Amino acid sequence: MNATKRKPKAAAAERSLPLQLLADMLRIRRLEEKCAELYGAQKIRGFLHLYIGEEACATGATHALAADDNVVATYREHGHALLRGVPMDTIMAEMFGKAAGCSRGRGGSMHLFDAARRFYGGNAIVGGGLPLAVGLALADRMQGIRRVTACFFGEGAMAEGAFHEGMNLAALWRLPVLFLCENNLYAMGTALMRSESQTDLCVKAASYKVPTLRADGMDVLAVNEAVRKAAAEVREGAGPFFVELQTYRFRAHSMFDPELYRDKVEVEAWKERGPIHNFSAKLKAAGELTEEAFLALDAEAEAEVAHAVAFAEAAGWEPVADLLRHVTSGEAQR
Amino acid sequence: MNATKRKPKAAAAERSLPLQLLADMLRIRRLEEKCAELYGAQKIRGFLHLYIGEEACATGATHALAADDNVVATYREHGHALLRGVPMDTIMAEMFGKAAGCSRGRGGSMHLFDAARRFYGGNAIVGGGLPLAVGLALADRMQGIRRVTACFFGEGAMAEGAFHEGMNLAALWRLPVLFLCENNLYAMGTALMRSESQTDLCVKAASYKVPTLRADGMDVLAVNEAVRKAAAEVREGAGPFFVELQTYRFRAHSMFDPELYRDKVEVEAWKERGPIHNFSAKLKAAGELTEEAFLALDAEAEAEVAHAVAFAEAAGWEPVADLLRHVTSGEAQR
Amino acid sequence: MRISYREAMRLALREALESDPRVFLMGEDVGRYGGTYAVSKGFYDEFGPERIRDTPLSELGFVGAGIGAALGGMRPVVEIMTVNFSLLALDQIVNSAALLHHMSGGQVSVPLVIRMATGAGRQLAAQHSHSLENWYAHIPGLRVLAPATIVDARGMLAPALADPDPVVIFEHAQLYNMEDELPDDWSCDIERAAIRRPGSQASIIAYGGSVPKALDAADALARDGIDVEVVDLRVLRPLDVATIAESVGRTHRAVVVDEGWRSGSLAAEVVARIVEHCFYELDAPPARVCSEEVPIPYAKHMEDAALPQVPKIVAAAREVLNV
Amino acid sequence: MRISYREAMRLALREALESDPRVFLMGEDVGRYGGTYAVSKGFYDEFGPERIRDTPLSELGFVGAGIGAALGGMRPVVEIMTVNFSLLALDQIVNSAALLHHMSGGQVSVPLVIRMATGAGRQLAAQHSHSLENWYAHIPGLRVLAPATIVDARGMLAPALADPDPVVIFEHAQLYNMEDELPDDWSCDIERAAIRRPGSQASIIAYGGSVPKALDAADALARDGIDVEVVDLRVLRPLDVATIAESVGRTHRAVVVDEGWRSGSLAAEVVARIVEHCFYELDAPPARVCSEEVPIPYAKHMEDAALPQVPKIVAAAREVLNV
Ligand SMILES: Cc1ncc(C[n+]2csc(CCOP(=O)(O)OP(=O)(O)O)c2C)c(N)n1
Ligand SMILES: Cc1ncc(C[n+]2csc(CCOP(=O)(O)OP(=O)(O)O)c2C)c(N)n1
Ligand SMILES: [Mg+2]
Ligand SMILES: [Mg+2]
Repeated sequence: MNATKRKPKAAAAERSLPLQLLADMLRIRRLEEKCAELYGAQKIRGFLHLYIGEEACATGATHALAADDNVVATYREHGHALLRGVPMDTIMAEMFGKAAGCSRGRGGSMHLFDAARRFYGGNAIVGGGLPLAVGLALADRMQGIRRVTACFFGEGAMAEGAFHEGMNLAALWRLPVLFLCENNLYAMGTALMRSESQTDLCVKAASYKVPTLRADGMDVLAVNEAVRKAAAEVREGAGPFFVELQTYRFRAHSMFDPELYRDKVEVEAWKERGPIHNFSAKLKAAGELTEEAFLALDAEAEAEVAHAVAFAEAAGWEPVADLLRHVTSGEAQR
Repeated sequence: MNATKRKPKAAAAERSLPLQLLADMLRIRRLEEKCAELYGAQKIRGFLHLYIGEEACATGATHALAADDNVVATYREHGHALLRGVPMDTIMAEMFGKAAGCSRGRGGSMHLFDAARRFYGGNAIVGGGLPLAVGLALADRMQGIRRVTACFFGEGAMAEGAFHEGMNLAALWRLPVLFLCENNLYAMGTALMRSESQTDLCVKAASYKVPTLRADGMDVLAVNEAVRKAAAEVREGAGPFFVELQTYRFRAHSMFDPELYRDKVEVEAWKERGPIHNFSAKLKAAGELTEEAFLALDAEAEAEVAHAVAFAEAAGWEPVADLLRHVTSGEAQR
Repeated sequence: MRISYREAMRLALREALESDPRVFLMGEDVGRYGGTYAVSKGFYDEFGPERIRDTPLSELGFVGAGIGAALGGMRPVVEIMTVNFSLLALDQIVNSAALLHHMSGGQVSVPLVIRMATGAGRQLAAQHSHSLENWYAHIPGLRVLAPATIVDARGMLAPALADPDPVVIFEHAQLYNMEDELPDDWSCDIERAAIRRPGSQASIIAYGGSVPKALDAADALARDGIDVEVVDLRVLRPLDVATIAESVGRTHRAVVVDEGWRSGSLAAEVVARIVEHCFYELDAPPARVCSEEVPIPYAKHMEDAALPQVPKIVAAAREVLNV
Repeated sequence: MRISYREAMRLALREALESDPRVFLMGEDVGRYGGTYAVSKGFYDEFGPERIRDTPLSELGFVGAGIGAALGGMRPVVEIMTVNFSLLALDQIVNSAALLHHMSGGQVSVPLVIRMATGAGRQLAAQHSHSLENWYAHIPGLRVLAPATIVDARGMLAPALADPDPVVIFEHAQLYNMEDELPDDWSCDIERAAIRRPGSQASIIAYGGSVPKALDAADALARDGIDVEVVDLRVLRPLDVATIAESVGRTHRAVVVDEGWRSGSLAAEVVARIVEHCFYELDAPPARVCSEEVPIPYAKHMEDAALPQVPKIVAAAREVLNV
């Protein structure tokens, strides 16, 4: 069975941007709902951080980037990887730990990579991606390549020294880094107000003389518009840009989280703002989407997920004899 | 020969604050001029970071602190240690590496300590003192002790993650930390503009919601006034405070620095603002100081230095047999 | 009473918090979240936000703050979620906690306890599966402990807090759910290694998460009539060489098990000490069973292959015994 | 031509900068200041601010940026002023540089060279005198080099830059002023250890700043008619066990010299490898000459006493030779 996305790609061509945004949010949602199910079935192990509720961020943002821009993400990166073009089949295979996985089964959920698509991975160290993004942008600048490096991170990462050092370097050297902060209000169980003395994240970023924008991370069009503006400036060579996407995680932090730190009322209130539900309702109200069309998109996403699961199930394991490979490139080339 | 300051202490009692400030700046200056000389004579080894030109900062600041406040300093801390009451004799003995040194000869110039006087040292890791200051302040708060922890650091330290994390913790927890940034415009050979995207250091500090003040670090009275204001607020429980002291290092960064990174004109211009020369001139103009009185203070400082050198020369070496002591307290208590 | 390693840790922490007002727990999500491994679950409500202090994601900052608080008269227990994140705090741990006493000529002390989860085995992949105990065991000024039993989990914290100098406690994440009887006397010596199973033909020396594996290997060998001793290092710094030498001096053969990567491992230090102290009593070269020299892979079969496992320990023992 | 170790480094760096536009040097004060140890003095004017890039005091940030730049197609040479400050960058070095290739299943590589000064001996006291080579030598994914001669200083950088994976080069601060003849062929193999002085009665194995001390000790022993071999590890990871085993297999006796603290030292790993490979050829237990287990004191007589010195090496050799 070979790893390719079928219908979606074809269909995508004719689709209007709003419909494609909706379709992509659905693809992420259905993929992750299945992941949660497969985690219960112990097909997927280790840590699994779901993005459910936050889909508008990755969707709106990635649709504002060029095909060969660099992307650096976190351990909550299934959606980002998928929308940057990593086939759902190989993402699922990776979570199964199969050799056909996008990281050969070595990385798992937190370490999805795709060098050809300049997707520099999942990173399981909070804040670890920021200095890498600065370096990728530096490399582009030194090689005269006009490219944006988009760096996703959570608001919790802003308390790390890596954020401070990375922001300052990018601003000081005026590098083309697009900092995309997914502010879902919590870092595991720690609320933003217990993590930052200054909870206005744009004010924090501006203190490095970096221009900022804030967008409703539950509204895919708002995200897309803000990131387009920011990416355009970065591409123009104006230096780095910081965009805060205000969003919320509907599920637990990871599959081990008892969620003692936030009350159901708050969660329910945010769920009212569900990015998929509200956006499709809006499109329907505007007559741009029929229930049938919605169900078709959903069915398409479900089909893609089903194919991915079948692909992952059918895929083989990396032979144990290869254990010591891929430690260094030299060995990998053997 | 025993380690005590003679005349100065006695004299100090009667002296007006301005005269004591002048006397203390002179003590630091004469001490360090002698250190430079002794470094040439190889009596003092390792790294030696002179504070010459910056004396108004430590002098104005320490005179604004209470006797039992905590002080955390850097590797450029001879003046801070001296003015917090560490006897010049034991400071000099420390630089000689003698057992009678304030750190038993184990620390040297960069690691002057005095636990009894709550002087938590010289620290040779740039930015390393900030988290320690946060913890000292936290301990006081938890023990209900109304005390200020003053933390000195250079502007170069503000690029370190330790600054970011330390400032945020102090501000978030509203701890009694007085951050005193000695901005001498260079971190070794790196000018502030090449180190920070935002060169207004008060703006950087304010981004943590910490109140700030800026003072002319070449004017001992200005420093004293600013630090008094700030210390008072911190003592009141208003949380941390940040004071920028704008100053300049007249000598090389350390004894190894060829000074290729700044031109003599700039250095000369700053020397025109010499804190000791200008302040004594001002006092004379105001009729508060006669040339005789100045020479007396200077002679007193020279005498203290001479005594310190004699003390250090006469002091003994720690026996090599004790090498493995003072690694852990348990062993030290043996 | 039969309790889990996690519960034993909880009892030790609660006792410390109740018996000494200077003690407080600080770290990421130790409070409202209940602790990543639920070790401090419920403590936030019991002891309040000042003594069960949630920190921002600032490992260097809050570890340094713990050091400062210790200097200031408190007895902090700083929890670094896992050893993997301690890399961000190493400057403070080494250049401040371990060195301040010495650099001050013995004037100041840092009575700080740093707890962190360590080890692999749960398919958390390369960045979340480190075993860097030997990095810490290399540093003068630190005491490094690795509780591997319910008794040590219950008993090590009190003497660690009584130590006037910094103590680092490594809790292997695979042990939290391990259960055992807690005897009435769970007092614990943080100077000495412990013989977990006496034996005569060879000494299997392990620590932390490898101790249960070493014991299982000993059982397997016993079923084949091979009688081996299992030594639990417990104290990774300073090493209790006397106990190691005494054991190997009796058995004349040694296998050292270490979840760290082989090169530069603590197992190498143990082998070196054995050679330095009982070279002439050795009937065979000591063997090492360590992690393979590869970042820990995510896939279960690959992770299992990368780590020390019972069959590898059994094979190594048979090799040194030449049976 | 007779040149200094510093000059050899300068030649290697200049050659790299001139021959490959992807190469650039980045670090604290490498530019306008001229480099802490004057290794890049003058390069700023020669190659400009983009390729001789001064960084703010942000070790974690600029080392991570070097890793990112390597991912992005450049060949960065990142200078960390000294190993002491590398503690602030270890998360990026270990969790990014060393692991990215593996975690991506072999897709991305990090062709980065990190240079740093290491070691004690100049009375810089505890925070400025670390020798943490074994910490780095413990990490899969890194190649760790320690040039101890003029030839290695001149020849190691090119193959290090040609390596598709991260390479860490430790330059002992005491070696910069060492002078020697630079032969016409200074090409250098970064896979193998080197025998610096052939000998028959014992093998003295050292690296970095300890190599000149080992050679002096060999001279002193020679004056007493004792003929020892001196092996320079050169490559601290992966260790060239073949050369070590071949030498010790011939001499039957070994002394390992390491400026790191004894416990958990690289010397322990070398001893363990010797035991694993030539146990039955050994006529005496290998000896270690390491730093005493104390933070390095400032006072000269105490610092000297804390570090490996020629007389200690001579004594250890006599001990293993039992003469
Ligand atoms: C340096 C580091 N510290 C702690 C952790 C454990 N951890 C994993 S995710 C997380 C919360 C991060 O929150 P945030 O940055 O807001 O991202 P979010 O999970 O909300 O998307 C923590 C503390 C880690 N992975 N890395
Ligand atoms: C973490 C760290 N990085 C680098 C150094 C080397 N170093 C010592 S002092 C110094 C400059 C610091 O400048 P600043 O903070 O402005 O203080 P100043 O020397 O100007 O008083 C540097 C880079 C160090 N000691 N610690
Ligand atoms: Mg968050
Ligand atoms: Mg400065």
